[in-house]
Amino acid sequence: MSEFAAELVGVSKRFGPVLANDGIDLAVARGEVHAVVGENGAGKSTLMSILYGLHRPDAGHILRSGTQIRLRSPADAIRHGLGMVHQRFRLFPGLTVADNIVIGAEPVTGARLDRAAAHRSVTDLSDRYGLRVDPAALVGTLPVGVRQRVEILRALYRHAEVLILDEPTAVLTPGEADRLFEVLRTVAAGGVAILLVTHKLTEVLAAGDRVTVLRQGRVTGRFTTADTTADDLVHAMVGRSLPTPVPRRATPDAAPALDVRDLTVRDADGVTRLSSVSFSVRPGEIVGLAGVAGSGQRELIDTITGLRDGGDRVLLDGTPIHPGRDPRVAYVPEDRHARGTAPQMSLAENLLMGEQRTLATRSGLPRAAVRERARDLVARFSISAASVDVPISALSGGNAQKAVLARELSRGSRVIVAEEPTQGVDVAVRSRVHALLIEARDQGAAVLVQSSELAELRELADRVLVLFEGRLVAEFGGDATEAQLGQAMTGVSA
Amino acid sequence: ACGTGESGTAAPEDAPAKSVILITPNPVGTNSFLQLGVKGAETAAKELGASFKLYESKDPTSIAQNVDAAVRAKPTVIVGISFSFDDVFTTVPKQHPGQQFLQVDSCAKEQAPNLACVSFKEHEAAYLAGVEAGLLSESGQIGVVAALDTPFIHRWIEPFFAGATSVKPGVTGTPLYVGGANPFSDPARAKSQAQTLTGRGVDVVAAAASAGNQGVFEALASSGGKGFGVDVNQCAQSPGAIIDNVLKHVDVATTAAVKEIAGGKTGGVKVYGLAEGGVGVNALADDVATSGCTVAASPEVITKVKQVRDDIVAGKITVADPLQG
Amino acid sequence: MNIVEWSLLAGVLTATAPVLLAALGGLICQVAGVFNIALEGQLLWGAFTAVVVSDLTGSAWAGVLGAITATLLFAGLLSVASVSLRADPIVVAVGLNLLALGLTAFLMRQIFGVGGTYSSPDLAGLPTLAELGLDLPVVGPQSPLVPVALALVAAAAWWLGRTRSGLRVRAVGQHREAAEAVGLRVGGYQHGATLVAGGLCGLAGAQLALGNVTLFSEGMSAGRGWIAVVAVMLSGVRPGRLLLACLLFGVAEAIGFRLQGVGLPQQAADAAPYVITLVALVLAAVAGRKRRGNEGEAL
Amino acid sequence: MKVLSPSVVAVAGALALTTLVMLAVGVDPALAYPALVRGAVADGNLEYTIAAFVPTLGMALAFALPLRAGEFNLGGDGQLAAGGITAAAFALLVPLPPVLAVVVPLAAGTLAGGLVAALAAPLSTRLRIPAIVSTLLISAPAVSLASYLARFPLAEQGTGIAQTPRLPEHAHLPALTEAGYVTIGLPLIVLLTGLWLYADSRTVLGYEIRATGQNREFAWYGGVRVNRVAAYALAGGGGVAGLVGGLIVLGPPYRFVDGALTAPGYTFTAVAAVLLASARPVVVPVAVALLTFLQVGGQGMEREAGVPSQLTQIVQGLIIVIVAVLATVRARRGARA
Ligand SMILES: Nc1ncnc2c1ncn2[C@@H]1O[C@H](COP(=O)(O)OP(=O)(O)OP(=O)(O)O)[C@@H](O)[C@H]1O
Ligand SMILES: Nc1ncnc2c1ncn2[C@@H]1O[C@H](COP(=O)(O)OP(=O)(O)OP(=O)(O)O)[C@@H](O)[C@H]1O
Ligand SMILES: [Mg+2]
Ligand SMILES: [Mg+2]
Repeated sequence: MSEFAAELVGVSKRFGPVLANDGIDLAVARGEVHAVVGENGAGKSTLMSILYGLHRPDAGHILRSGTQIRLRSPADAIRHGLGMVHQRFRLFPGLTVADNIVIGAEPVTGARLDRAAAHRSVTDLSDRYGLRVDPAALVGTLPVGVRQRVEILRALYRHAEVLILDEPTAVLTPGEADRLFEVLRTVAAGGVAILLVTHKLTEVLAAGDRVTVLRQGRVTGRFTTADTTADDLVHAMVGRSLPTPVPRRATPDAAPALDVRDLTVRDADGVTRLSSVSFSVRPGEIVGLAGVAGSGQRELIDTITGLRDGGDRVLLDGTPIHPGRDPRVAYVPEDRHARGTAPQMSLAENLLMGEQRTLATRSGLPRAAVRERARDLVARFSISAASVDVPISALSGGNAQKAVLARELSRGSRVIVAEEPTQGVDVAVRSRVHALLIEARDQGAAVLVQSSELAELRELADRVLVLFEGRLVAEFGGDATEAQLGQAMTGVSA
Repeated sequence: ACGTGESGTAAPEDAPAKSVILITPNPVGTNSFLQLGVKGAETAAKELGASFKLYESKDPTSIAQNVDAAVRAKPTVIVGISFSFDDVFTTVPKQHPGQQFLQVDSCAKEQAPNLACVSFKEHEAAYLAGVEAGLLSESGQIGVVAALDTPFIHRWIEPFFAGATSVKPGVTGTPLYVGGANPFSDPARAKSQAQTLTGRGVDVVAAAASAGNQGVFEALASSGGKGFGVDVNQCAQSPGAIIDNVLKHVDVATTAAVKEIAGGKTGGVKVYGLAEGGVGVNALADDVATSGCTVAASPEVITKVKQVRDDIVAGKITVADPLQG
Repeated sequence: MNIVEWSLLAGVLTATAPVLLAALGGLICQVAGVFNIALEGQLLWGAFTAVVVSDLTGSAWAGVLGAITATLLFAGLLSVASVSLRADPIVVAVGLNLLALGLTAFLMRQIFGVGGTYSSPDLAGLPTLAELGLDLPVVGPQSPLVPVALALVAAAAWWLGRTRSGLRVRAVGQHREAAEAVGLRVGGYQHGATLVAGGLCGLAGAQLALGNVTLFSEGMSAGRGWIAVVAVMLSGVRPGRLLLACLLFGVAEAIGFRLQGVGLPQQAADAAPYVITLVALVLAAVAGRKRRGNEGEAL
Repeated sequence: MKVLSPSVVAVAGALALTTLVMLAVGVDPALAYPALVRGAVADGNLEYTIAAFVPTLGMALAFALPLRAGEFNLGGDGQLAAGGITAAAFALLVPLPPVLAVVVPLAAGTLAGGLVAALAAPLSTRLRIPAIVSTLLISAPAVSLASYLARFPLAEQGTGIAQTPRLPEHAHLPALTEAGYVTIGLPLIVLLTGLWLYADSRTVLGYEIRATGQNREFAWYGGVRVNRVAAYALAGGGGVAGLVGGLIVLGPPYRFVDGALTAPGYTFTAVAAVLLASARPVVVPVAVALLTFLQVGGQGMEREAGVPSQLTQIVQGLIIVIVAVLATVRARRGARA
């Protein structure tokens, strides 16, 4: 019997012109946390999907405990003891947490579901791993962090012996991520083999035992974390080292470009989501916005961008913002699938949104001009895409994110609001995105960045504001430690 | 509609000397009136040794298209059934003076010399049925279940009620219309309508709901009420529950008219009323005893009906035509 | 004049039963993520096959079974085309509705040699509950399929909410990829739902042709399948609400008939079920909006 | 030729099945097919095919335009009837000079159809009642209302059918052919289709409609007034339906005949055509032409070859199913290529 719980041998997979996986060998041992890193589009998700039976490889095969297996569907993979936590959640919004976890292996008495037993199992599991969930809650009503827990609990419930996690921390707060890694260590200690795909190299080094680096569908490095540095990994991933962040500038004295005065927001149920929030952002500075999910970031940003009413309390260069999206504010939304793009529309048409009226002539919206503008942005922001006419859903996540940034930053707006600007993008794109935001700042834009990644705020922001339960509870300089920020975020007064 | 298509199977090259084309305003389907028209024209064709073709239309445009196609085929006579041909037959016959046309059940306003018409006084027959209903209703409440509220259908409603009142003043009459998505073929809805009537104490219901009639009869059978059929003898459809039928001998009239035209007659209007025997009720027929209609068991009613018929024919009674009103 | 009387209840139950059965089939498909608008055609096909089998065997129950089987097979066309071959179920259903209309009328002539309406003393209709020894004067003479329809609604609610396969069907309909990812055979459940809907439409057809009346006439489904589709859309895929929606339609229709009797034009009666449903829907939505406020303003 | 071959397969498959059905019921395909073609295009029948093509294409626009914004307009019948009866009322009751006698009723019909459809917009945007439900529910009462008006206040006296009197000469649509069935409605609808195709792909409004349909939140985020755009799209669709109603009424037989607008089933033929075209606007007129050809040709087949009308329905049903299946096969192949 092999020491490896699962092995991918010579796996190749082609999507049309794209060779997503090119003869990849990868083995993961029992009890090991094995990280897989690589640029956006390097082929990580494809490889994991092959191991989970979602795609069939064009070449190569899969061994499970040394025996070759054939996976025609996830059902086969589950039968072989594989479990997967998907990059994009695969949860049923209309079902309860317990139903979401047990589905596919439900406890039954006769034909009837044994809901009590299901709740018990879920409670047991969640106690054992410290992943707190309410078994009776509807998944559709839960914040993303909790949904992630549900995904993980599902895999654990199925007693997966090989557990695949595709970017599980992209939507988690640092505390939640730490918690997850503890769980993974516990699970691995029980003999489970864990494959972890992530873009966060600190996580890799902290939580992984070994690392495999992919680049353009091939393996370009294998490391043991104990004797590796982040720079080694970056080099293997992008073939070069990344530039160090631009040094921070002093806060300028100019009049604020964005001024929020005593803003209070109530939701439809009359619950106060923001109370008396006041702050301002000057031209030439980046202000970070921190806070655990649901602290009022959504309401604040929707109000600033004009998408939510109550805008008379928000001033841009001294005048209230226009309701229904103010064109003077560039806005990079967090959810690029639901809000930032129309997946089935072409890249060019996605890049057009917001500029359609300025580009229009008397005879309409000339296609040539739309394409021309798109090609220009693709070149300027180095977006890699087959053409500007492909649907944007055919772009990798990182490139889609760059496209959204390109669209928003190219407007030359005075104020830029960016939510989670680097979520799910690789280190190279991340540094490119940061450079773009800093460049905008240096050209005099007032930038507000909301991020759940504290390291990102520390790298980028000149000042950091912390939201807690709808109130601004603290303000730090750019040199605040993660501990200080974390305390403020959880309501421990600074 | 069983006879859809050709009945003469002669090879195309030695086409029969005579031919008949009948155009309907709607698909024949469940419509007993159209079925009778088809039967009449087919019979005439058979007796003349002519070929017969049926063109079914589905809307005004396809009526015109079918008339055009028929004109191109140059048959002995082109037959159109119903009011729906009023517009087309106002113009087309004038453009083709050599072609003979026949309109059944209506007549185009400015009648061309090559257009013959036959029409019916169905209100006279409905009046007779009303007389029977008035005599036989015990509750003094009668009703009609009709497919749709169109003016034409009122020829079966007001005269029916008028006939009843003439023999039993104070009789109340209620019409209900099937309506809905398929008014001419919704027996379930027609049955509900009839049940609505019987639930209120109505004990005699005339059915004018096309394919829905059977539903009306079922409702009557289960409530102990009695009904009237329409166009043809429907008494056998629900033995014991049907008093009589408002007959309209479209087939006979059509056969006669087609044969006359084939024999060289052109133009003219022929109106079939009680006097001409083109409309009637089974009670008037010699074979009433074997008709299956319950009126056969009430000789006094038959006597009265015959007397009223004679009065109408003699002009002593004038039945108001709702269409002229 | 008395508009509301006891016979109203009887009328409503009779009129509602076929719509309810077909709508229940539509609901199950909806739950499984197949938008089924072929109910009209399947209802008609069910009515036709019920009459054919009943006429051949002289047994109404054989007719019911025949209709269920035959309509299940007919639904297989939808199932294969839209689930296996992934064709747009809406387009396929449009074709199937047309096919059912043509095929029933055509076969009617072939089998019975008549067009229009077929009824015959040989044709056995369903007995009434009273004839089966269950005398409930309040509900009038109803076929046994009426309580069956009501029981099936309850059964569907139980099945969807309480059983393993019910849970899985709901999961499949909510999120196809997620269902695949947890190892569910999505196609299998969708085939199953489509076929069950076929069986229910067969039952609906049998009730229409052997319960409500005892005959077949061309196009006798007369839009009931479409009303069932609307009921499914109004139900929010909840069986209880589906029942309410169907009853609302039935009551509105019955009241419309009665209003005709007091002199309202036929067109008003035709419009009544739709207007009443729309008004009910608007009132419910306004009430819901008051309760929830305008939270989901984005979408 | 990779793109062509599946449509060739679709036609071939449909033909094969149809032939089988014909043989099964004893119809000679060698007579039936030529009759089908003749019935649609030869012997002057082309005029009637065009006469059916015009309203069907119009109704296809009425469905496709809101569909691009993500709204299902299933209330075409109601909008059609409302437009028709309004146009008839204006033509009958308002004395107008020659050109205006055509233009005003058409404009009024367009407005009426648009209003009926626009009723669904606030229900959808404010009360979250999906347009697919509300348009359907509104349609039936609209048809009933038109029918009521034709039966009572606007009815022609002394005739058997519920219909309005013949419209005055001035209000007749200028005909392009002798029989008068092809009217200026043809260029009008073709022009509208062209405008729609142009607007859809080359104008700001078209872009915003598509963005709204593809991802409403994205469009909203981008500053598009999505509710307004959706309402315009619905109203626009309804307006075209109303216009079609007006065109039918102002064409032969120059009156509103109760049921004559909805009986031919333009609305559902159009829905089928648009769905067959599966989100490719330029294919819509082609799909409409195909279905119209089959329907009108089917009548010719019925007349000449004695193919019963039920068989025509069977054949059409089969063809729609086959084309739908092959369309996805092609789409999937296209995605893979
Ligand atoms: N279903 C698909 N069809 C076509 N191309 C695909 C498909 N899935 C992935 N690809 C392409 O294959 C390549 C690898 O994609 P994959 O999702 O595996 O990348 P990844 O490493 O997971 O990237 P990321 O870090 O952004 O998640 C990309 O170029 C992507 O566009
Ligand atoms: N060429 C393509 N054609 C069709 N689908 C594609 C193509 N490329 C990618 N996809 C699909 O889109 C997804 C995007 O690829 P990728 O994994 O790189 O983005 P992502 O990282 O999943 O995005 P995110 O991180 O925001 O979830 C792929 O997983 C695949 O399902
Ligand atoms: Mg990925
Ligand atoms: Mg990613």
